[in-house]
Amino acid sequence: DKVRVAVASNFLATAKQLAQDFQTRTPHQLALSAASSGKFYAQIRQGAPYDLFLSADAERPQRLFREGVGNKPPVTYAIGQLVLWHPEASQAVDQTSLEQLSHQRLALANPRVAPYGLAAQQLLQQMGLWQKLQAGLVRGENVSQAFHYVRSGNVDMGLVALSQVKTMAIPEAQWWQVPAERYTPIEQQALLIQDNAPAQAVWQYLQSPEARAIIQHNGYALANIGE
Amino acid sequence: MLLSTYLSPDDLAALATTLKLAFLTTVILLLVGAPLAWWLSQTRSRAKVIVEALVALPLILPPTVLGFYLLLALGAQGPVGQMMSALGLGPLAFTFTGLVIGSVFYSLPFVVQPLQSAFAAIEPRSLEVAATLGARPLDRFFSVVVPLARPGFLTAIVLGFAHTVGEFGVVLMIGGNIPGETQVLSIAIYDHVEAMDYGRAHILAGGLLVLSFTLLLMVYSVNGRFRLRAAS
Amino acid sequence: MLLSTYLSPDDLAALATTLKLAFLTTVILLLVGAPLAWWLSQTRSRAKVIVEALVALPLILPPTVLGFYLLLALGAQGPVGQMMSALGLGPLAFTFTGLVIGSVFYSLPFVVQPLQSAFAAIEPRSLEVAATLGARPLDRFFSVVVPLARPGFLTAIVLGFAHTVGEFGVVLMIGGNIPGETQVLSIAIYDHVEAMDYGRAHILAGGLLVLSFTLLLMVYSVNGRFRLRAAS
Amino acid sequence: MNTLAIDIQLTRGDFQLKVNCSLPASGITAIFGRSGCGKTSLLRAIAGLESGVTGTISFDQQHWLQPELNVPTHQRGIGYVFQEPGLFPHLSVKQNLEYGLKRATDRQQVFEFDQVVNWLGIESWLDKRPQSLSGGQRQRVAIGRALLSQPQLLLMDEPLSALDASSKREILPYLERLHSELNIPILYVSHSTDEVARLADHLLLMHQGEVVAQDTINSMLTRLDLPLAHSENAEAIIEATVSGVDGEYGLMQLAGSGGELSVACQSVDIGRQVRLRLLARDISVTLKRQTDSSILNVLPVEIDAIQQSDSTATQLLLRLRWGKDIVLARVTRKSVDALGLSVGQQIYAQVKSVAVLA
Amino acid sequence: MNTLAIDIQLTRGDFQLKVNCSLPASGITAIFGRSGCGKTSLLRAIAGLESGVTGTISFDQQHWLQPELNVPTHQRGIGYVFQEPGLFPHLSVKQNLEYGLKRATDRQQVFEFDQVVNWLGIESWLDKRPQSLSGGQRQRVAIGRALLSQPQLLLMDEPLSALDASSKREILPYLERLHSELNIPILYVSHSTDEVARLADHLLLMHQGEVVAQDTINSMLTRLDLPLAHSENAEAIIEATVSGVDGEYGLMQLAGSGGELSVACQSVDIGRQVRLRLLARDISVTLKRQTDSSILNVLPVEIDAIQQSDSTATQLLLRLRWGKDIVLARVTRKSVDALGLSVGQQIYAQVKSVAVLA
Ligand SMILES: Nc1ncnc2c1ncn2[C@@H]1O[C@H](COP(=O)(O)OP(=O)(O)OP(=O)(O)O)[C@@H](O)[C@H]1O
Ligand SMILES: Nc1ncnc2c1ncn2[C@@H]1O[C@H](COP(=O)(O)OP(=O)(O)OP(=O)(O)O)[C@@H](O)[C@H]1O
Ligand code: MOO
Ligand SMILES: [Mg+2]
Ligand SMILES: [Mg+2]
Repeated sequence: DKVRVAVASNFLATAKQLAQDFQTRTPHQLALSAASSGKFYAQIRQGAPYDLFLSADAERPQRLFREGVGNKPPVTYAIGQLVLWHPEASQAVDQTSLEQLSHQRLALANPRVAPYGLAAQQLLQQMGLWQKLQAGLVRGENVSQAFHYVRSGNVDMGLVALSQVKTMAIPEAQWWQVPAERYTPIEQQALLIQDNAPAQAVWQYLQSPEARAIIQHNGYALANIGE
Repeated sequence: MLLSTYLSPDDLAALATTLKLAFLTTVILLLVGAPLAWWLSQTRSRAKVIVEALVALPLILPPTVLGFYLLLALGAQGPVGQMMSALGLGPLAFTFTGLVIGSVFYSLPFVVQPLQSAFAAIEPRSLEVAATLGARPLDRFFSVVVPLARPGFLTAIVLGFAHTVGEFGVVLMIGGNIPGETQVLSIAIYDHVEAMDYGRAHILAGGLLVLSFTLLLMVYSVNGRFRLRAAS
Repeated sequence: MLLSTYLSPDDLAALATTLKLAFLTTVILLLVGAPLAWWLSQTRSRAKVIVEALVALPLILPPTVLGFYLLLALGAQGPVGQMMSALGLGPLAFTFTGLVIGSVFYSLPFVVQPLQSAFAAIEPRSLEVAATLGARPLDRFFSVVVPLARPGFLTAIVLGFAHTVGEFGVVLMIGGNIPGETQVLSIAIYDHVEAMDYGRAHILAGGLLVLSFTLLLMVYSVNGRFRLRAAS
Repeated sequence: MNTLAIDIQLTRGDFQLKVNCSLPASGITAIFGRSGCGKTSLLRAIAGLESGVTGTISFDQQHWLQPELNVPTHQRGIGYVFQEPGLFPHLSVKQNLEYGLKRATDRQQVFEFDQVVNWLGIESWLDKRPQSLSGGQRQRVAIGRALLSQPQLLLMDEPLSALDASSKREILPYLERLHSELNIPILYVSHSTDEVARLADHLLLMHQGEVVAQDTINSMLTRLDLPLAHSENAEAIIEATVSGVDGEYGLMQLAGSGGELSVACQSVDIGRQVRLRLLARDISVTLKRQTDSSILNVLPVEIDAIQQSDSTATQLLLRLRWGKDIVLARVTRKSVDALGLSVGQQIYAQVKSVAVLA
Repeated sequence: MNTLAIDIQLTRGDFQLKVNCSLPASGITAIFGRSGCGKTSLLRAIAGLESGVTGTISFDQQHWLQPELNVPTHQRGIGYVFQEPGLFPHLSVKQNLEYGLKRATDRQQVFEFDQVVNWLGIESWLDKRPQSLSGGQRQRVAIGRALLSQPQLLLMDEPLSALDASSKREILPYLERLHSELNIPILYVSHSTDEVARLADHLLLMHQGEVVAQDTINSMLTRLDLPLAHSENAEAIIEATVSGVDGEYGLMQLAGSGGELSVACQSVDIGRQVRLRLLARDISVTLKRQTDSSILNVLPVEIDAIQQSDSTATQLLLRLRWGKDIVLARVTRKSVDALGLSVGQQIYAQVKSVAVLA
């Protein structure tokens, strides 16, 4: 059977790998729909026919669950990791790269709508750079846009996702993984919307060691199971 | 087949969905748009400007915003959605039918405006002559107005079709990006970009570009030849 | 002021940016589009269909895709980016100027097409008469073509302006959402939707709707009155 | 009651059309009047092409306009030839001609395609586009197209004004045949007294939106109180019968109510009715019958009226009675005095030329 | 060398225009010919409105068309009155009139606004839109507009064909004045022999895209080998001088090269040159001078030529020499035989009416 999965855009590349692996193990097919988590929230409230929602954050699945969608509480399937990427770096990239920023521009995801953006904001605020850098901040609608901005050479540095630099095999010299304690963890939660057997199978698979290995390999941290 | 070496099954499905959507939307737009444009071109009613402004509204509203409100209207909780379920029918959002409805709204001005201009340019004398020759109103429309407005129709068809192929925001919102069902080419390309699968994005975008350009070239050639013949 | 009770400073800034962008884009589009449309309406050159198809291309390409490729073009490695830095100028992406350039590309067909139709509908006799009365080509254009094509110009202005106000994908990609500089209304509304702040989204969208509708109503009234006068 | 009864009002800007008249629904009725007097407006109202017409129009027992009824143009069964041809640019000449024909399948087929195409001499353009014809050629096609729609009433608004003299002369006989052979009623707007004289049975004179007078063509032409008799082309129309033929000189004898006339031979059907046009300026008068002149036709006439005028007029009109017919002669006031002409006097009218119209 | 020299070729579909002629760059030259013979094409080529014209055109020392040169229309300094008025719908009548005027500031102002408006009687429509005028009214505005652009050469393509007879009569005198008083050269396409006779000094006859003949108007009209003399309106134009006035009867005496004529008085300027038009059908001949007739003008003439014809013709043309002038008379063949007319014979021409043209 076909399971329709709503996947937050930033997780799409990983979700494709998961789907491939899953389909070799079960007779079920996965249909992956990608969009921003905010859009999925609006759509699921309007009865969108998804069986499973892999959000980029915790807030939206939680809110949907509170509003009566699904009958299992959401679980964290991955934890996003923030990195600072500076492709043209002449020295090792770390937090001083941010401190030395003056007129160069810095790309990040829009904190209002994207969890990675919020994490980036928290980092900058904590470093006391938030006000100072305002004029040079370029906000992507989501973290993948922030990534494109840097990659296309329109912006010098970006606060992007570890999963992205891993997927694109960016040399380690160009980026610095921001320590996890510098921002609120980017918990990405999944919500089971339809409690049918194929969806259950996906739900189970998502928490299986095989799946967790793939997720981790793609640059995400993992929560402890059963949390 | 050549296409399948470059395109994944999902991409192929998206291409098929896109063409089907654009074709159906264009047909419906012509059926709805031609009478509307004719009325607009002929009426002296005061309601005319209001209708004109309403028709043009989708132009000015960002597609995602339009899509959001269409979603609210067509979705399970929305007025249309409630009506549909009262009638024992499923909601329109997230179905191909819903996409067609959204696209028709979105591309309406692109069909109505060129048709209206073409209709307005037709000499009233031609219609008077047709009436004196015994042609009833509908007959006059098909035997005089349509042929004389042919360049306008071609423009309307290209714009309607093209704009539906290129539409993104509305489809994403009310379609839900479901592969094989409501995932269209524009979204598939965007997804590849989002997933940083640039290679496939380039192939799809390049293909769309070449296809679109060829299509446009064909239509404009026909249109141009027609116009030249009419002028000589 | 009334607006500020409902709109946050960021929303107000977005409104101002949007209007400025739409105005500038429309002005540039008229300057570029009118000569282009005139050439297209008069030429018998074979290049015509190619130019027509190129002009129509932005219609058919999904705006986000167009935006993505514009981003690549404007970037440090892109052709435009390289040119700009060769000229000693800063990059265009994420600047207001960049937005204007993107919008001009994106809305070009909306200005060229109605103008071209309007120009094509002008009786060659009118221009011949003007020539025999001593009017040089440019004089003929301004004293005969422009007034006779007035409805076409108004349509072009509305479409160009409206489409720029409603544009989303291109701006999203190359704008960078910088408040006061490149954050426009359509994106502000979208962000409210994404952030599940539906209340503010409704206010902004409602405001845009009323504003747009009023604008369209005004333009069509003027246009309608003109047409009625011409017909009487 | 076989008439076209009209009682209508129409306002167009500051122009007011107010027509109340009853026209014979047979033969050709010419509508005559100055530019801007409302001829076109009247025709359009009859055709149902003007909105805002109030009043009544009925044709041959059919009500076209009534307080609660307004039969649309396409159901009135009219043909209309406009001042400009108005051919469909997207159709070939042939398709233009067939346009009305195809839509008239429920009507009696009076006009056949080949016949009309022949009449108007348009065979060789059938496959052309109207745009490649000259103005005159287009109007011929437009006339054919209107005929082929099998109208029960034909409205023509200066249909020949775009044709050159020789094309006109080619077409006029066919219009005459329309009228004599086919008995289709025609309302014919024209500025040309020549066309009117040749074609019209009846004449309606308009001035500033109103009907000034209407009557048979000859009564209208010879009334000294109407402007027609005072035009450059003042003329009389009389009926005569072919009474003999002079084969040697190509002449035929015509018997009028007051005697015989010789004119160029056009018919050898003795007894055939013909229509003659005598221009006032072609007639001179003499007191005695003169010989030794190249003028063949000298008619014994009685002076019926002499135009009253002030003493500055150079020329005067004489209304002359020839048998039961009336002819006009334009002579100088000097001659009237010199010859001592007075009403009731028997004199001779020398007719320099007589046109046989049909 | 004050001429308009034309040597051009133009192909339009299967029609070929091939004109090589030199026209006087003064006075009015009428262009005459059947529908479709290329009159409009010729005018458009002269105006520079046709692309694809090859050859040379020069006017009054200005080269307009040469192998390497093609002066654009707006620099040729021409005025053009088209068959249809072509008024600008977005401008009022006044603004239409001013359109050319404003753009002719560098030319000599020959035509003044008020004068032209007066001439054409269009004062009361100045604030109207052209759409609210009738066809005839529009054409009058178009003529005014062309004049106000101060052209050095005026091209007119059947400018009066949309006007009714009385409007035509109103405007013709102004066109005559254009020519007599202002000396602006005019090329005038017309189907009307009446207009041609009144206006033209020179006549160009076209047939199937080529020039058949051209000459002064009277030579052209009275050449028995050209079709003009054989038209319905065959006529002669002669020049005469006012030699006396008969106040009582409103007549004036005119001295022609062969004697005197009486016509309706139009001028008391003794010695003034006038132009007379004598229609062939208005002239009859007698062997002896007749009295007792209302015909005032009897001219002693000598028969210059009698039209040769087969024995079926009813009417023949006589070419008559009156002094140094030529007039035409149309008489029946019967009369020619009855009166025994032959070339060289001295006879009398009775002229029923003479039109004074200017
Ligand atoms: N569209 C219009 N709107 C307002 N007034 C008009 C319109 N068309 C014509 N008129 C006016 O109506 C009057 C009658 O016009 P109409 O065309 O019937 O005259 P006509 O007798 O046919 O003239 P013509 O001999 O020049 O064709 C004119 O005085 C004109 O000013
Ligand atoms: N646009 C055109 N394309 C091709 N052929 C044309 C075009 N216009 C006219 N012709 C042809 O050129 C020839 C000359 O046309 P033109 O208009 O010069 O004639 P004209 O003497 O002015 O006729 P009319 O007296 O009817 O106005 C005609 O035989 C016509 O068939
Ligand atoms: O997953 Mo996001 O919405 O791109 O930060
Ligand atoms: Mg009229
Ligand atoms: Mg012509």
